[in-house]
Amino acid sequence: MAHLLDDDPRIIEFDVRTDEMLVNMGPQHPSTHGVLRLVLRTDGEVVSEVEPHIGYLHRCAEKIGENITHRQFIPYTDRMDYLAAMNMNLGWALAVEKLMKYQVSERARHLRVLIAELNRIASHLVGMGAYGLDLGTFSPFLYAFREREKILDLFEEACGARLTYSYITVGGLTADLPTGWLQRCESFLEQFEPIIQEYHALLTTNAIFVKRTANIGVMSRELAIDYGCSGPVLRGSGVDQDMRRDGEAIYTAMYEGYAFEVAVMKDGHYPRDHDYPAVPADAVLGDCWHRFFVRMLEVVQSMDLVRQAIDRYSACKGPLGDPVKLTEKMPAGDAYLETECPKGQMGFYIVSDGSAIPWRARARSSSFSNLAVTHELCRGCLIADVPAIVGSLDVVMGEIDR
Amino acid sequence: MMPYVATIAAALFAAPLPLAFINWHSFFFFLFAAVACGFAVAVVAADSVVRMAFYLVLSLGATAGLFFLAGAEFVGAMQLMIYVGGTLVLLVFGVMLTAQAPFVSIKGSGRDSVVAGVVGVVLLAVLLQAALSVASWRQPAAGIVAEPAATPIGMALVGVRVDEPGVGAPARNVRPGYVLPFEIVSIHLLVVLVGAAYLARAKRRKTPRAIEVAASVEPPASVAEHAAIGRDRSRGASVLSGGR
Amino acid sequence: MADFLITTLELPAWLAWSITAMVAAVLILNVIAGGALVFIWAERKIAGRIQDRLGPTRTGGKFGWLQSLADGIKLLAKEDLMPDGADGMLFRIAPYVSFCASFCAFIAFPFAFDFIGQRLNVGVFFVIAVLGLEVFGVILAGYASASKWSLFGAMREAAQVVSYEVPLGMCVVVPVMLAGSMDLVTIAEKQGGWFTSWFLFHDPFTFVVFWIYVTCAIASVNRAPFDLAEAESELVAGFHTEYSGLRWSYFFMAEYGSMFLVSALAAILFMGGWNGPVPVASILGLSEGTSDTANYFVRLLGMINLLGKATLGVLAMMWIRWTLPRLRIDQVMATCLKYCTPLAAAMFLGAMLWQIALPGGLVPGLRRPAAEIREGWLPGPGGAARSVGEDAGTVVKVGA
Amino acid sequence: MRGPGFLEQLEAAVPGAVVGKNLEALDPWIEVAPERIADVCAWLARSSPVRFDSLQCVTAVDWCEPDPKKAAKVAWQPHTEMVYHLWSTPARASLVVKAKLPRWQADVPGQPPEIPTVCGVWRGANWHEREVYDLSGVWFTGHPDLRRILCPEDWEGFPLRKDYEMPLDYHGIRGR
Repeated sequence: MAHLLDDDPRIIEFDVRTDEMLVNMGPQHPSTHGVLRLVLRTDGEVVSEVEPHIGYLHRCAEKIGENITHRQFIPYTDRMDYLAAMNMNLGWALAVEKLMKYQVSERARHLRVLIAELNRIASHLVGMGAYGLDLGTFSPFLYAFREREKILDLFEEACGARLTYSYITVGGLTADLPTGWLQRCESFLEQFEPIIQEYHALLTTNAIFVKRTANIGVMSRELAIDYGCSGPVLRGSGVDQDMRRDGEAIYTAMYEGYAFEVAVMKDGHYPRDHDYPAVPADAVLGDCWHRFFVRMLEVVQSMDLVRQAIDRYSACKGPLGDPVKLTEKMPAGDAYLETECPKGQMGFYIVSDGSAIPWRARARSSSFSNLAVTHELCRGCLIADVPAIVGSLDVVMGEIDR
Repeated sequence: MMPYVATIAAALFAAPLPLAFINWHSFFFFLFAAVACGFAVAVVAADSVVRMAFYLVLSLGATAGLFFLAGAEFVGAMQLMIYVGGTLVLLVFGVMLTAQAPFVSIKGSGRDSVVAGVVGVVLLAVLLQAALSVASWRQPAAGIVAEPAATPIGMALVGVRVDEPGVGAPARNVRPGYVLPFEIVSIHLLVVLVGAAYLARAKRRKTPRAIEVAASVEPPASVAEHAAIGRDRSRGASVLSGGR
Repeated sequence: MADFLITTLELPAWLAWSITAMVAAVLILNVIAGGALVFIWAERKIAGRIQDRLGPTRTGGKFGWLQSLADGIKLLAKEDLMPDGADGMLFRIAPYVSFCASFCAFIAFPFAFDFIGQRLNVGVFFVIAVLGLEVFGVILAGYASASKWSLFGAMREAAQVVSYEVPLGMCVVVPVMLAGSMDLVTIAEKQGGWFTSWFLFHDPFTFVVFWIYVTCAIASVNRAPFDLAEAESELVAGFHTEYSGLRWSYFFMAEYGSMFLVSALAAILFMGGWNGPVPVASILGLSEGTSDTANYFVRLLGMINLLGKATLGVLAMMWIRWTLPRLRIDQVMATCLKYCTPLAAAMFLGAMLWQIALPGGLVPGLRRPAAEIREGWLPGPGGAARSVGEDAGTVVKVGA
Repeated sequence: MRGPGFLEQLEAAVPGAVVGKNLEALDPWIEVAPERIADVCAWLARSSPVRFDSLQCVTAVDWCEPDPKKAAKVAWQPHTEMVYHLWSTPARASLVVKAKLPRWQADVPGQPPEIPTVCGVWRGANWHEREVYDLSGVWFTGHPDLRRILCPEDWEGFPLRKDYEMPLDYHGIRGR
């Protein structure tokens, strides 16, 4: 197939033309992540054009945001990226605190880092499991969910919910951690460490997995930046950008004193790559394999952050401090803040006219921009590659359609 | 119902062949013959192309049954593998690819069927006459070779005829095996394959449509020109944004 | 059995023969049906164990024995719907074609020395030929369901199975060459005694051919990682998207039937059929021909042995299915054309050269003297070639 | 704010485009004349010393008070405000560009206001602008494929506008 696309990958024209078929993949297709419809123009097995159709899960949360107060909007942010609801709450809370110039207590800050990173691990586990499902292997999905259940149990003890928590809110958190929670969290981390090698053996170094993902859906740096992609999708193309380090002052202040390296390939190798499987020979920077590998590295990175957060959280003795009043007035003006969510940079833009109800609540979704690249990546690939590429982008429809 | 019929048919023939039992054997002979001819007629009569192909599969399958019945297991298996398993799979494959709307049902006009009928009858008459004229076929079935073996055929293919011992030393048979015809046929098939591959190769060249589609995605140089394109675009574009 | 009916019950001969045939057919049908039932349950249990969960535990007792029954009832109860655009006749007949093809192969299949439907001299060739017919059911199903996705599935399946028959045929030729005959019973008999006499360990080339055979068998039976036809992540469910209820179960049965067939074939061709790793029968002193019951008992032992190996093969296929992801269609084709076929050809050449150099095989000691020629195909002093295969062991000395 | 002479260089490169700025706000922003937005963005993305190579978010804020009582007390005139959030990957800096648009084109209700598209500058803007058109009703001239992205293709009205009335039914489904 390669010789056909040698000079210009964009032009795919066979003289022997079976008729071009317009094929629908989704919205009820088992492989896509939720209700996403891809209209493929295929010529035999080769896909010449992909057009994603979204909007099936559109609830217009932004319109609702203009009729309720800032703290009442928190449950709506849970339902945007329902796999990483804590990070969504954190993003909205920080945006409102930036507008109010509100400073949370030291204890709340460390607890927020602890919970957000734990939720990142859970989200990446789902991403990894679902990606295995897209490529046809069922078992990793169950291994991933077995570990994620343990994290959800921890969250359930902390805030009572397993998926849509509304735990982190404007001005701090709704409640402090129960006693013994930290020990249970540490024991989870201990037994989770060796299991990561299991995932690598199951997927990352699996010859068939490498054959299905290496050098497929290659996205160059410029394309990723031009489309506004972010998170593991951007870092998979070698762009060294992580909002926890390069973001706004109020967000990076949260990660003050935490030592972590951004999981991106710098001049040929990943940070601390001695104890991870080597990059396979035919994997090109920016392909599906690298995006997947960056997520696996971020799981380990988040585990270190959680350990550091546990130590700092138990060290500081101050009160947790309770969140702002429900009808606390927001100063007039606008504020935009992007936080590093597992899927990418999730931005919240609030315009306030001085009352407790925002005049305009805008949510910029990372998966929205990540998905926009699909038609560039899927041009000229095979039908079996489309779920592989869309799976590697790890999109969540709740966040895209809002 | 169908699987039970097939299993009984297959198993009945599977029971060891008693020599003495003529009418049981001929019962099966008539069954297979009827299936073969019946579906052959069905191939001609069917209108949907894919059904034609399927009836062909059944009729050739029945012919394979006839070979097994006659004790020629090797040829029967060969028929199953080459004809039914190979040629007809490609035939159905080809039919499936082209069986889009225009070709699905091919109905000849009245005149064609008349001509075809005449030619068919003439051919049938010639065949019958030739078959009946062969002396050794006329007496009733003398009996089936008790232990049909594939090995003589195999050895013959390699060039050593073991079934008819020639004159001269036992170790050297004078009757030539089938090596030469076998090689000729394989070379012939090779040439046919290469030809087919050459014809079906994908000739790749740039056509205007592809270039125009690619160009319009490039950001246009000046903003003004860009504005002109957008202004007159119709509001409701087609499902797949091909309306560029 | 037929003679028993004729002599004791004085039934007319043709009735006796048809009853015998009926019994044979029902026996073979039940082997597949029984096998499918066991494998459905085994697949769920193994998948469970591999995925760190229990698998069915409630239906019928602690180990979920009746899970297959529950599935069967569910399938029977499901409504047999047919898409309106579908081609009625073909849609209905496709599952039966697929099932008959995978079932017919069991006619020529020996479960023990004499437990065989019809002893064909071209046993292996017949089985390979019939295995190729199963693809018809799938193609017709794909076409008749009148949906783009099943058409894709059918085309992929046809391309894959037809192209994998080539290396499969080549791998099967090597044991046939070692045994000198295509008759499955002879092939199995040649591997009597300890496991060292298995063709698997006959020479290094055959060992490699065994693994190529396993790959091609998995591909030609459409099990993961080659299960392109029903790749649920891309093609929803491939060719049997539109099927439900009993029709769907026929496809399911056909798949398990051919899976069992292919692994049983591997057992016979490479792993000595009913001659176990340890020659239990001869150890217990029950050699052939001493008495009827001894004969029967030896063959029963042999059958259990063969069924055990075949089940091991099927379990291995299930194990592979639940661990490996799926290959893409062009990678599947590439493995077939670029790797399996040339490798199989090279190993075939190697095995043949080995055969000439060391006819006794890797462990010469345990086998009969090397100088004999198998089968009396070169005419001995007394006229035409003697019958082949009946008395498996007879051998004609060269120039005797 | 973004290096010493940044604003001066911008005004020199695109004369008359910048009509307002507020560098002391939480997110310092500059206001640009709507018809020059594409030129400003092209300069910012391609030839500015701090290269804003990534468009993070495009938003349309509908400044309009539907009920008359409050409308009287409000300080601003009804208008639609376009807000572009840019991000510079090399300099890791952000910038906000705003533009004021009339609520309706030539004040004819139902005719969405027009602003040149920035798809030529960043291809990522394609979907963002489609969403703003779909929800807030702003027509981006020169957009290669301006269709609704979140709402169904034949949906009437622009949901995020303050004076938007939810339709009573849509293809037989009761709206309210």
